[in-house]
Amino acid sequence: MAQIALATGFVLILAGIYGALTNRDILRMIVAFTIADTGVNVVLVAVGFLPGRTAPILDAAVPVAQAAERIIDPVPQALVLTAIVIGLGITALMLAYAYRLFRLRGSLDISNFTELKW
Amino acid sequence: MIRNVLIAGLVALLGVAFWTLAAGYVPDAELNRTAAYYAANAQTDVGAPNIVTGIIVTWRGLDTLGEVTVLFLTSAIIALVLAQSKTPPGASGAGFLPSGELLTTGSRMLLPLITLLGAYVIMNGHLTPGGGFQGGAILASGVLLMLLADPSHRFAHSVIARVESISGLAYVLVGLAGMALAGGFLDNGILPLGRFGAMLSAGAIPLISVLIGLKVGAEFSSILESLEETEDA
Amino acid sequence: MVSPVLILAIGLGTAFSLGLMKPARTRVLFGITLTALGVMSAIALGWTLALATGAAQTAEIHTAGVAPPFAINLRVGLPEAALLSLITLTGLLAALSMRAALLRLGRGSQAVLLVLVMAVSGLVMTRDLFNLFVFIELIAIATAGLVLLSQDERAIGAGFKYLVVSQIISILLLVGIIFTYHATGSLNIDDITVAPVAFRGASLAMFLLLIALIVELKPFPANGWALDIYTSAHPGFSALFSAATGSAALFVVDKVVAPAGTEWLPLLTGIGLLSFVASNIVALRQENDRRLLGYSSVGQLGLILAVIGQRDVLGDAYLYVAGGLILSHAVAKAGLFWMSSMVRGRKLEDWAALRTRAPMVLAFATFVAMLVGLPPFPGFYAKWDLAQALVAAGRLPVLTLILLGVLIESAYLFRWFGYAIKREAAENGLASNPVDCGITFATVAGGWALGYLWGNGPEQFNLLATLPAITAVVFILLEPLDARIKNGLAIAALLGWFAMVAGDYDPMRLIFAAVMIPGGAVILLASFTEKGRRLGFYPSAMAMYAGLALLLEATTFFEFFAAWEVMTLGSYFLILRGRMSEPHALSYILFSLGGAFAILTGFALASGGVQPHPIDGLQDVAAADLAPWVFVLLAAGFLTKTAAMGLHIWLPGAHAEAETDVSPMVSGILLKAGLFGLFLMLMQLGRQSLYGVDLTVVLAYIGAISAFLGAVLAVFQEDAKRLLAYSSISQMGYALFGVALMNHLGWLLAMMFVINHYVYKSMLFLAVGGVYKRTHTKLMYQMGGLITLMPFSFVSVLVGIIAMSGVPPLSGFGGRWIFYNAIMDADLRLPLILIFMAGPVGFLYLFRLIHTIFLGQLKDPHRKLKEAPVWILVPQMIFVAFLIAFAVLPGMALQKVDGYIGSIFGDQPLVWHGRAITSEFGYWNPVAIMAVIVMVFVAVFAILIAKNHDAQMVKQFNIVFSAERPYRPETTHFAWNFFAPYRKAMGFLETPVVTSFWGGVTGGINGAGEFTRRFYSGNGQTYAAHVLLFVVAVYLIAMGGIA
Amino acid sequence: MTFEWIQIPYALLTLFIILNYGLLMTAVVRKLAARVGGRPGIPVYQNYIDLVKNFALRSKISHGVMYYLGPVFRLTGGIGLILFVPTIYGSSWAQNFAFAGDLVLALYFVFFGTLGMALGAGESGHPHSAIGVSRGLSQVTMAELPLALAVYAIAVQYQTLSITEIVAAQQGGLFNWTLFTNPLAVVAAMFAFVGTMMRSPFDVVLAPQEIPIGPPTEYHSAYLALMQTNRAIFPIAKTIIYMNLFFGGATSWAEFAIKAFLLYMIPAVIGVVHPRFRVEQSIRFFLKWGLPVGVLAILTV
Amino acid sequence: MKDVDDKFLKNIETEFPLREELRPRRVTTPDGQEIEIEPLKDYFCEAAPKVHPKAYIPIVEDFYNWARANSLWILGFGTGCGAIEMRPLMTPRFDAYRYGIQWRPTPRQANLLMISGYLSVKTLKRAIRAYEQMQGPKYVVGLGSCTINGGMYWDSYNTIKRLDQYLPVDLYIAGCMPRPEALLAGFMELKKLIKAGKGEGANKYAENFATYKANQKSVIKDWDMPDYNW
Repeated sequence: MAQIALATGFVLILAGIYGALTNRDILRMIVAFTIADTGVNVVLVAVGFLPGRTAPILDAAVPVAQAAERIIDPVPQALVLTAIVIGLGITALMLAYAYRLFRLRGSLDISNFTELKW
Repeated sequence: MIRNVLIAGLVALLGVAFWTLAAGYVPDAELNRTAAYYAANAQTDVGAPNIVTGIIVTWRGLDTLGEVTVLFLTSAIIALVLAQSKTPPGASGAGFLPSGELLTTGSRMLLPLITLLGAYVIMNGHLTPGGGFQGGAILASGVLLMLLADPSHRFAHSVIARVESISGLAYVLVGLAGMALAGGFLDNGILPLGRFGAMLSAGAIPLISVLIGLKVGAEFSSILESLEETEDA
Repeated sequence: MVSPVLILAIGLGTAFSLGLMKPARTRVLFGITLTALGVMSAIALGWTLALATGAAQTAEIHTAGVAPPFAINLRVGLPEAALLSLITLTGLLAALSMRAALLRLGRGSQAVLLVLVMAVSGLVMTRDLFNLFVFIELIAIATAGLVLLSQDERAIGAGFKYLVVSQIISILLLVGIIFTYHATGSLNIDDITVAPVAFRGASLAMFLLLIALIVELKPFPANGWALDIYTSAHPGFSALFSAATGSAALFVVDKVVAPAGTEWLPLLTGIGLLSFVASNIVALRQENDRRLLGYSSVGQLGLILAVIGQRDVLGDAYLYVAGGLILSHAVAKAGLFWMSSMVRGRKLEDWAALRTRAPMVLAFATFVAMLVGLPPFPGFYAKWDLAQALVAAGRLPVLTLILLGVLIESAYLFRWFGYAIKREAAENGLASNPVDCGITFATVAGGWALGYLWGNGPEQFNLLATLPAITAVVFILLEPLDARIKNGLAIAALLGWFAMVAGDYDPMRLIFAAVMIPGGAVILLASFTEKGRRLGFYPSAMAMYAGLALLLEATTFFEFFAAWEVMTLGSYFLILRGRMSEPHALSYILFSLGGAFAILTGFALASGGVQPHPIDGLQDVAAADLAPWVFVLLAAGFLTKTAAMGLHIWLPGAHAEAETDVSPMVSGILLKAGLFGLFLMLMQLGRQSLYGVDLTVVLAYIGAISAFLGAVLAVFQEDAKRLLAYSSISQMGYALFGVALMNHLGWLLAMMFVINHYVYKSMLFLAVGGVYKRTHTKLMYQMGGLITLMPFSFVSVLVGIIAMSGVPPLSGFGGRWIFYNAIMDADLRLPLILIFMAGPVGFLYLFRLIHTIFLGQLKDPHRKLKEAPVWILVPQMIFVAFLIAFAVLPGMALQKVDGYIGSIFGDQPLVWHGRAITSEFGYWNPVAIMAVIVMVFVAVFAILIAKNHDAQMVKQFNIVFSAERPYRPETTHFAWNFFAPYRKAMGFLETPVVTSFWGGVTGGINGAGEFTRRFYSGNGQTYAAHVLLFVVAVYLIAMGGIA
Repeated sequence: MTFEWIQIPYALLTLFIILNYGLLMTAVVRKLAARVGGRPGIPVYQNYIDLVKNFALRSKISHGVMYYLGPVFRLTGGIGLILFVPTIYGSSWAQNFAFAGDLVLALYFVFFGTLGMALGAGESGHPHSAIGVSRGLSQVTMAELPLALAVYAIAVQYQTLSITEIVAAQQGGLFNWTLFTNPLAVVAAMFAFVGTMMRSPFDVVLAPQEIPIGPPTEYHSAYLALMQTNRAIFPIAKTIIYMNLFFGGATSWAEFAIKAFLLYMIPAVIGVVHPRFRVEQSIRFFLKWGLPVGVLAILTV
Repeated sequence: MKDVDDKFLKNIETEFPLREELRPRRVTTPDGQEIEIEPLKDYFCEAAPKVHPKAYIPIVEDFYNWARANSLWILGFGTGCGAIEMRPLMTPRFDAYRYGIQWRPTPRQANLLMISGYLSVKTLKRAIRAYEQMQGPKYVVGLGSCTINGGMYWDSYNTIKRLDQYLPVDLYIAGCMPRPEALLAGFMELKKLIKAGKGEGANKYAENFATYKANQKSVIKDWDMPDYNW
């Protein structure tokens, strides 16, 4: 189960990276990166998974005393939230950049923005 | 094409690394010591049934403050990025097709519900799945709906900015208060932990959740708005 | 003491609260921002001070009221506090530097800046892996935002490229973090260190973590994105990006590598070295100033990464070394970026505009010296300790690569400095204003303060606390005074120092001291000619003299090396002052640094890491296996200074193009430093052989070849000062040969050369310089017939060449006499041939010098020339008097030295009775020689006067010209290519083998740079692919090594 | 050896003898050459007449101080060389001022006159002088090299730099001469001897028609007279050195006269049968032949 | 036949302007100042020749004259066909060396100027310069008829007829051309003159310098040198 989730996550990451590196369109690159981000998030969550356990919320189903035996690892869950938000922030930022770049050159092809080199 | 093949090769090599990771992965049978500590001390330390929220808001509160800052930064920077392209107020939106009746009416109906849901998610973050981020995002989706429904509508920038600033500042102050009154920066113990599982419990978590929610909502709104206000959006 | 977490809180709180202000009140907003940064700096500085003085203990800050590893915790120890100070101060100054852009873009940009500073500070303090990630992302986003402050539209593209790469980094980082967490069950760095590794993917997780952090450090070649940012971003921000972010990222790597374990260190070393060397090579071909700084930045980060890779051997010195390098880099780089905001043009040549403001040149020089790691800056001390540790640990290849990188770096930095000093300064090329100047000088002051602090380190020799160095610094402050006043002070300072120390020296040291210190004062007399303020001359000259003074005072390896570097640096600035000296000064400093690095390595080898190591301790290694290698390295260094053939190509240009009073200093005095070093070395190490070859024999051969080829090359020069410069090579060859003979008389010969060469070469350079002052040319064939117009100069050249060619009765003959006696003992036969050849060849060029300048036909434009300025003549006449006195009474200087050398070799081949000297083989009575020659001369002269007293004085054109009339002086003066037949017969010796060799080396390196920089195609996607390639490549290498 | 006042008249006497010997001998050599050519040749006293005539010239010019001093340097160089070298071995009075310095002094003092002459010639402003100097200096650098090597070789051989001691070591029979004890060194030295005697094939320095006698082309009257005096003295002085170093020295004036004459005849004989080398040719010649012999000499000592 | 063509004398200044390189000019010094250069004044000595008295004691002068007579150093000036007759003097058959006669390559060291053959106007200038550059006492011997009266070139527009109008000739050796024997006889004659103290041509030249110069300049139109060539 965890392996499958992990594998899925990794495949998403790889696919995202491949997409980001082969698509010259900036918007496509951004989309590819969101895919990769998603993959990362999947990996994060998958690592926190313990077989046969439940969400880390101490309610009626999970009494405090048995919490340690009943819940999955809450830390990756917390981390993934942060990761998602950060990914979101960066994606938004990239989009804004993409917009500015488009305004600048009338193009979204990343190979058109190579004035700075060597 | 060659380039793509090369990159595919690189990605494949990276995949090998990942494969090593995945293949060697054995799920833990037991909670590791950190998680175990959280599970054991959620009630006594933070008083929040939702351990994840407890981690987010308290134990790893600094991360969360950082997250909020990420959004703050993003919104500020997007405003900066798009600043030069911004059209004068009032002139924008002229080029849009008017949004449909369905959308206008639907948004009018949904908006209060969305707001309510957002508020709920925020307030119950320490009890049930949810929290400031989730709620804030929901609130912002309401704003998005409004923007979609009426592209030429202008929000009061200063209001959003104030909410953004005040909630952020308040968050920092709460953190500092933790240093002054309790165990350290961002300690939620500045307020009484209250009864475990109650609405107003878990110390400052609900307060921080609210601040986060407001902050996140405001930031998202601000981002959306900035994006929307570009001249040909 | 307030909690350091307030730095974060203030930064963040202020950033948030800026939104509450009215956006229109820009100045108030900016004021608030500055205040916040100021308070943050104050807190950081307060902690640094408290921790450094021991008033406070390392602060462990727990958040959420829970002890780690369960909640995020922060730590502020001395390194953290120092970095925090660096970061916040850089932030403050950067804010000032970017004030225009920040005011224009309003509160949002200021908030971003605050957040950036806050995040970088947080990165330094936090001990939590995931928190690291958060701060890194904050930095990434804030960076992407601040890049926009630039007016340069290309910055947007650069920002996007940066974001793309950040995405990849964050992916790797997150995967790494989560698996590390999985493996260790903790996110706390300190906790991970103690926890066992749980499964076999853990090292891979650690790899991903580390590699992501390393990519943050912009390693070569995965750094195109960073370079684009450096090129296009606002320089104020670039400073922050390089100094603060870069340093913090390094610190993070350092933090993380502790739990990762020492097996990762070689990887860091490798990446760091590759990055350092390659970036510097690429930078060689760079013409945009900011991009150059960018390459330099990534190079420096690589260097420090490599140093982090050495933490296992550095031990206690680790912080001192890494800190010294980081701070040097940060301060200098930030300063340079801030200066670049004042320079209008973006070409390196445009920095010539700095020249219009002298303090700016000082700033530039300070920063360049800091970057290269020259004294008195922290990088210098760090480099020394690093070398010691590396050699002690047997990591010579690492040291070699580091030094190679530094050398290449200094190549482009000093080339750039040369541009600034020598190139055409554009009209209005400098947008200087009080604020930017203030920022720059605050940075400069910081640099010097750090230099002092580092010098004050434990068991350290503080260069800035020595009297000579202080004097040199004082002369910087005296710059506004008139040159004549400064000159008087300088002479007084030199003489005063000599009076202070002379009593403590043994005779040999005393001779060197006399040549270097009062000798320098005599040459300085010539400087009274210069009017105005002569900016830059006195600090440079006094730095050189300070170096020389300290060299003589040095008792430990480090003191010696420090003095050596100070001397080199001072003389470089001096040489650079010459009119056409830019390329020559560059090759001078490069060769000197190369030589200095050889010395550094040699010392490190000899000391085996024990510090401080007395110079006398060198003899303890004389019997060790590594002694020959120490010998080779030290000799290489010293030979570079004496410009032995092969390492000489810097000398002719440097000496020839220097100013009139500088040439004698660098030729007459500075070259002796190399001899001094050789003496010290041979005294301690004695004969050494490597693979069965006696190294002193090799030295003797080098000396002989230098003596001969130097002379031959001098014969073919048309430029008078170049001729003298080649002659110096030849003369130093003689001295080297003498030293290498390793017998009493050989050394005495060398000492004789020390004195003689100083006197006659200084005299000749001054004379030629005086002529140059009047004729404005150094090309001999353009002069001629100046004898009647410049009789005093002529006399000094005449006496100089008689002395130099060894013709009795002047003092050069003494040298030859000792030489013959010395070689009688030696087994070296073959190199003698070259030495024998060199003598008459020397006569050739000397005659040419005097003939083509002073004799022959006077040229029209020179008909009304005046004698050289009197202050140039005064030292010459002193030298003439000395030469004659020394010729008659050589014992006054040599007898004591002879005794002293005798005490070293345990023999006494010379017997001094009365005025005569007797050796085992021959005898020499200088007084008698002088008397006989003078008597005969006077008698013959009397006869001639009796007969020819009524000779008709005729003009230069009254010559027999095959019954024709000479046409014009130019065509009647046989001067150009004077020794044409000699060239026909021996011209093959002139083939520039050495020059082509070094030309090939530099050409090769430059070509590599040109080729390599094509990697940086400018395409963000390619850059991302580079990152991926880098990661995969390192992965393959590392997994091979670690798994 | 120390100085006593009596040495001054002794030295002057030696000088006088050598001067006359030189003047006569050069004339005799010229006369011999003329006789070989079937001419009566100059009178043997012709050199004296020329000397007197040149001293007796009424008008003279001067190009400047160095021009004026050039011949003084030149003659001082010649006389000094005589005075620094012991002439007759074992003689109580023909030792001159040899106590002032040893072989090294003699070797380097040779350049004194050369330098002065070159400077004087230089100031005459005549390009031919400069060309002559250029040629002369170029040639002498290589010509002197075998001598330097040979001198080193015999100094090592005899373990002394004192000329007197070197001569002493050669006493007691023909086969004690360096010529036989160290023939390589002598051959090398003779290259230098021939090369520096300003005779064909090494006289392109003077080249009377091309660059009218080279360096001294502007000299006349008493200047020339001084230089003529030197030309009488200097070759003898040089011959004395060679004689002392390689050919057993002279124990009496007669031996001196014979040996000096024979030595002097060597370049003269070589000169009459050889055409002139160009400078670069003679440099190559010495490199090719003189230098290897010299190297062999110092390697085999 | 007059050597001087009056027509030419009139416009010497315009017809034969001073050579470019001898004209006064302004030169910039290295310091940037302009200075005036007058080549004739700056390059050459302007002094006139002096009359040198004989030695104070007559017997010394006689001794000197004897030495001078027995040490005749020739500057051969091969201006015409007569020069060919000089060569045999070096051969075994005639061998002038035995009389103390030598050839010197430079006027500075010679004291006997042999004008061997006719002089054209152009060579006269060189002959004058060579003569003036010799140091006194110095002697001039005219060789062959051409130097006496122009000989076979008596009516040439371009040949000097009487050498002693331009230089103080001590002795003419007549003949066209004179044989080497005649030359030797001439030398013997010259020796006698010198020994008798009559070889004072240099002083004569100095005393009558103005006359000689006027004569010389009247035929040599392009006088591009100082009046006396030291």
